[in-house]
Amino acid sequence: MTQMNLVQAINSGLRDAMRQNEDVLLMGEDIGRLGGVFRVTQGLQEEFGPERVLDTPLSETGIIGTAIGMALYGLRPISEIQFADFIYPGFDQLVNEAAKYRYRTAGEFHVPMVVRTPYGGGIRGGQYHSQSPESLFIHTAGLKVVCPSNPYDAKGLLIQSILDEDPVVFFEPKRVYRAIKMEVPDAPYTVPLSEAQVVRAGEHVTCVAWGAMLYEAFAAAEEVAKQGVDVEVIDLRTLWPLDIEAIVSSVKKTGRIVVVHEAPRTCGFGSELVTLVTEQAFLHLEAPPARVTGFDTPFPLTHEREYLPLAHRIAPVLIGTARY
Amino acid sequence: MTQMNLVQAINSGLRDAMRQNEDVLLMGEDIGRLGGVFRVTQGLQEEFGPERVLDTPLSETGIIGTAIGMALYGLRPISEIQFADFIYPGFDQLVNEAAKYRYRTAGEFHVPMVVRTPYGGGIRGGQYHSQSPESLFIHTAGLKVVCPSNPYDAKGLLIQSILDEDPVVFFEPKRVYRAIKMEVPDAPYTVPLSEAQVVRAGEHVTCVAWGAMLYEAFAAAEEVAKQGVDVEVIDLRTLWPLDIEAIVSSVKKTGRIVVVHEAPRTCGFGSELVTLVTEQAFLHLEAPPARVTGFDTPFPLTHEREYLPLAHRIAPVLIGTARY
Amino acid sequence: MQVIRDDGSLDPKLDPGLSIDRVVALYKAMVRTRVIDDRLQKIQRQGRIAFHVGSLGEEAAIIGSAAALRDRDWVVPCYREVGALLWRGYPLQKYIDHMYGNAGDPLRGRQMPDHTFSKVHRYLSVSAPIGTQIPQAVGLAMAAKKRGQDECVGVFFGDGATSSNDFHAAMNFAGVYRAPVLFLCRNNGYAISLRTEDQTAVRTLAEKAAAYRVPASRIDGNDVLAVWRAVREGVQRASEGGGPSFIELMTYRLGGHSTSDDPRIYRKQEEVDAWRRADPLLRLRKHIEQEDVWTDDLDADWLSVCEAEVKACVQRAEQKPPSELRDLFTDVYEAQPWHLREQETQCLEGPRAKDEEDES
Amino acid sequence: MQVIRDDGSLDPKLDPGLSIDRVVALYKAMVRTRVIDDRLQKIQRQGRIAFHVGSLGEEAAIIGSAAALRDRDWVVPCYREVGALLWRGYPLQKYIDHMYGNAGDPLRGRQMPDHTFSKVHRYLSVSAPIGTQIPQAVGLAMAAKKRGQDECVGVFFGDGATSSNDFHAAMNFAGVYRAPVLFLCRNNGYAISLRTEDQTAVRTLAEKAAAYRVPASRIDGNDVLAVWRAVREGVQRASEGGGPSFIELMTYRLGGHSTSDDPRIYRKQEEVDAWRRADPLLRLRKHIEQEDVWTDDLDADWLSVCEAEVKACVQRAEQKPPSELRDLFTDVYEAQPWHLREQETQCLEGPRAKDEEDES
Ligand SMILES: Cc1ncc(C[n+]2csc(CCOP(=O)(O)OP(=O)(O)O)c2C)c(N)n1
Ligand SMILES: Cc1ncc(C[n+]2csc(CCOP(=O)(O)OP(=O)(O)O)c2C)c(N)n1
Ligand SMILES: [Mg+2]
Ligand SMILES: [Mg+2]
Repeated sequence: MTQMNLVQAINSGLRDAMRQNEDVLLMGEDIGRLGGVFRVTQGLQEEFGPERVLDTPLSETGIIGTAIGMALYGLRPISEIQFADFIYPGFDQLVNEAAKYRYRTAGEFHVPMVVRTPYGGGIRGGQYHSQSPESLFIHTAGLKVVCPSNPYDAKGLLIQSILDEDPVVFFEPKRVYRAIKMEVPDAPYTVPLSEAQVVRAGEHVTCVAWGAMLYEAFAAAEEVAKQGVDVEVIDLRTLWPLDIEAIVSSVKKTGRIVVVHEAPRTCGFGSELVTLVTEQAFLHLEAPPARVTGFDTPFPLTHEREYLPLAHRIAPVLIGTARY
Repeated sequence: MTQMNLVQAINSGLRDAMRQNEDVLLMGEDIGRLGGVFRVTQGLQEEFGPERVLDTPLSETGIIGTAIGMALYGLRPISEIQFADFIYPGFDQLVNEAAKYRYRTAGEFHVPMVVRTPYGGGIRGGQYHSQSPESLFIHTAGLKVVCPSNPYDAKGLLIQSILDEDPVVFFEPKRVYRAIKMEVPDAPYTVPLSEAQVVRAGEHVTCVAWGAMLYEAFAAAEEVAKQGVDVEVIDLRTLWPLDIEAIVSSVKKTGRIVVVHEAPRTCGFGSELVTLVTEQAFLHLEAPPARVTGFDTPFPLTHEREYLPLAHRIAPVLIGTARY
Repeated sequence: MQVIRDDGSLDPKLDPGLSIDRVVALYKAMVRTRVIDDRLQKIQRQGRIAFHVGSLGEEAAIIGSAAALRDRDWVVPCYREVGALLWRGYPLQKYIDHMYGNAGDPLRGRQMPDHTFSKVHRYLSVSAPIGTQIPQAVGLAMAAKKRGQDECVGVFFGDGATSSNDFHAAMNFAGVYRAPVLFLCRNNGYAISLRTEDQTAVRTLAEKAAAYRVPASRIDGNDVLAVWRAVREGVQRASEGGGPSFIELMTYRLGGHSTSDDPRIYRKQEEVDAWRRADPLLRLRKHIEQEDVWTDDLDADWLSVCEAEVKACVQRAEQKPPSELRDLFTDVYEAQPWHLREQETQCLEGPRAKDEEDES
Repeated sequence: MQVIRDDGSLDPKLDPGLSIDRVVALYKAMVRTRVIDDRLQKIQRQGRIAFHVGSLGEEAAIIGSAAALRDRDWVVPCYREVGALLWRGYPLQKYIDHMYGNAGDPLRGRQMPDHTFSKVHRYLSVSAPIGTQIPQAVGLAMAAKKRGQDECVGVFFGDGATSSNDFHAAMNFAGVYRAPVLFLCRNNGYAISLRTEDQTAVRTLAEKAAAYRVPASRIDGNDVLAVWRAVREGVQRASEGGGPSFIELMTYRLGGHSTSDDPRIYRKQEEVDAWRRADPLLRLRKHIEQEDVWTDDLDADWLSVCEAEVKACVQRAEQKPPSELRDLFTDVYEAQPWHLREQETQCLEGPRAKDEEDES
């Protein structure tokens, strides 16, 4: 066990996976000599050489497209997209190719690859270094979408994603990269996909969050506890396929749900979660499901702390929902 | 007035807009000499010449990226993407550039352009000639998303979209292209954006649809009418920004809503509509809002008529919702 | 580059030295491909299959390339190269079943006709979005190289695909990583209706390769031996660690883009007629006739063998039931998640759609 | 191509014949750009602004290009070209206000620092995604041509951007439509940490232009007169209907990629030192000193003028309040739709966030 932050835990997960399996390789912009713009891959090119840690040309189409070919061959490529905001030049390869290859070949071929990418706001990154495009990938059948909130889960989910036989988009909350530390095993281990975690048990309202916003949901829950509102906070960890059980059973208990995410509200993942709960637990609902999300604007700079669904915006909604 | 099908009505709208304004020009693959693979632009290159009807190289990045430049200059470019399934190579230009240009320049520049594209299933097109990716664009702040269901609306909405100062993604239901005819004015006219239309008044359930599925919703409504279920069918026409009034006021009346769309269920526009209704009319809801949608798989071929939310799948949900 | 001269003899300086049996085998494969094409086009016209995209006139480019690749090499197709897959021994019945999307279709009715693949034949999957296969092919080649395997990858694409994002990324990566890949560019003169000269300002597509430091050649793609020779050279280069090659195969799409297309709208009959005279089958036939290993009788026999084979396959295909409805819901992921299980149940237990004729 | 020789004299065969006043103006603009850069870098280190991306060492490439374009021509920036915008007369205060995202920021605090634009100066908007501006520039040029205006477009981008999808599409469209556009490729040796020689296998980026039949040149980008000459030639060609040009400006990024970068991790100090000796400011200063129009005193004076100007702007910027909260909700569309009105109300009437120091 070592105290690690999120960056170190992911680094450790990559290192373990590469030591365990020769077929695992990394590719991306600036990940080798520089060790990544967030230093997540620091030291890996030194240890595994430039054949397994590829500093690629500036092309997300190439980074994802060639990784698909490698995965089809039998390797386990891990692509890094420097910021989620820059994933769109590789979008076609991801949603039309990686996502559909198994289906269209009836399982004869498949694409075991991971696309890692830092997402979200809170680092003063403005429009193009803050986006949270997860719902686009959740909408795409054939992709798995993972988003850890803490170092322990990050390492375990990453190793599990690399072992997974399907393409996984792995969102890393860059706001959390160096913000928290916790005990993380040095040896490899896995955290299963599609299992959410109750990080705070509560009776009055279910609050679902992931990634960096988990901390905000938690902080808001602690805050409203002082006013007698007892919130159950669920960290999704894997966004899709969803751990529907965890959410529905919590809502059946509380009768209320608040979903928190950074992405713009409209057609964000929150709308799917609200709809699923409405479909599956309608008669248990005692208040309208609520969303606390980014606004329907491009991501701003100066006022990002008002744009983001931070605790100050979550708490009143928790109370409003609890007291509805 | 002339009897026109959807193809003819769009062709007529393009022609009128080009006659009225020298700045309107078309660009896309095979739209000139061939007149488009669906013949929507037939005769336009003859009338307006290759400088205003550009047969472009095979690059959606180029088709959308250069159109943005033209729009910034002051022209009114209309890009055709041959099938919505092929829009992804131009996705970055559309969601990171066209959508955000006004915001990031505080209105100093803006991008009045239209991206026309045939979408949806029903023509035996399989995975890559059937997709309905509207929710990706609805999620993107800064884009408007339009989807007519009939020739009259198609021409009027298209002309209005061309006049609009914001980028519009204009989805054309290819299954309807030649399926129906109606009287369409030969002269230019507009149909306002963001105004839904009640195409069938009803008391028991609200059914929201658009594009090709409108006909299925309507057929299902007629069918269940025989069993005493009176459905109000709403044709959205503009998907975003939404005519929220029309939906909420209908649901306040009926207490029930069923949303129909071809796109896969998860994170489809249906989830947003359900969530909005739940948020805004919770106490009026007498049954869980329901969705009848494409399944969460890539679009299939052989069984596309089971994949699509056709009348046979809508009718039981209407009844189930009405009788809940 | 031309190996088979107009009079049917071979240019001795360029003759790649294939045995005459092998040359005849090439001819037979080309004829077989064309017979299959013809048949599929006919049954599509009759509404018995939904769609077909053929290789009429491009058989030499496709079969010649396939033959010059070694068994252990990979083929990454565009969509006109089923001839290459059949050359590798893929069962015709399976292909025809696929064209019908029936229960024997290895794709389980999930894609349009002509979207073939076969892992045992080292042949990746056809995909409709133009260009996407090209970086995948480069990745495959990089993977083989990383594993230290002497395997290379031949990737097909059209003239239109050279404008795609994927072409640019793929060529650049291949150049940088010296991937053992052969870029097989079928320049058939058109991307649907767009002429190659309107696709790009450059005069030859081979010139594009220089932008990535990929060695290039431009050859007569209707001359199967010229194709063989150029591709084999590329294989050799790749095998010796020399990295990628780009080969522009100059040919012509004698038919429509697909059965959905009407090429008369955008090109003149005279142009087509001129290219008909350069038909790669005629060219090769002249050569093997001159070598006294082929005759009119042999030709007629082979034609009827091929026709009978296709006919039998079509008959069998038409007797098979459609692919199963529950195949809709598998293979999205390795294991089926709850939401697809739910959707499968809903669908299977729900009502069935009316027949199509009630519609549009 | 080199116009200013090492001894400070001009090669008479290449001298573009600018008046000496004009040359001094170029020098002064380059110095001013550098002073601004230095200052911003310092205040970023002090945490007073969030970020800065500078042009240290690339001033000749940027100012030389800007000066060679005519007023009616358009500039489409990458992100290091604020010098070009200031050359066109953009108020420094406005730029500094933008760097602070304050109430005077024309972007209303909506983008990171250094994302400038100005319609009156015919200067499009800086955007972070690499390459996206290049097809936009081509579209702009196509539009000007369609309107029959004698305007051309100079679009800046880096060596790394040549690998982007957008570069490929843009070059191809420019070639096909003979758009009056100048591709101004600042080859500064690095894309963040990736050396140009690892970005592509080709030895010079200028070679890439041939793939699109775009005429190309490769010049010493630290020689402002060489830059001026090459760009003006491109303007002339475009203006005469000759279409696009590609100009590779060989230069070097003397600083980090941005204030977030630490270049010592991936490059040697010796390399940087060698390029420091090729500093474009030193080069030009030598020339104007030799021409007897510049002296140490003049230099010191000009430096302090620039420093005072920046300092005053910074002071004023720091006194302005932040951009307004409700600016979050405007300019998404021309008119504000109901959902943004609703969100604006929620936000404005809701509680405010805690200060950042309580966090991470
Ligand atoms: C990304 C994308 N855009 C558009 C299309 C529609 N389309 C299908 S084939 C084709 C032309 C391809 O031409 P070429 O690459 O020359 O291949 P050929 O058909 O001539 O063999 C087009 C535009 C597509 N399939 N994918
Ligand atoms: C599509 C995209 N991918 C990645 C990035 C991250 N990124 C920002 S600048 C940069 C390098 C750009 O290098 P170059 O084009 O040479 O320009 P320079 O900074 O050297 O002027 C990268 C990779 C980005 N902004 N956009
Ligand atoms: Mg072609
Ligand atoms: Mg650079």
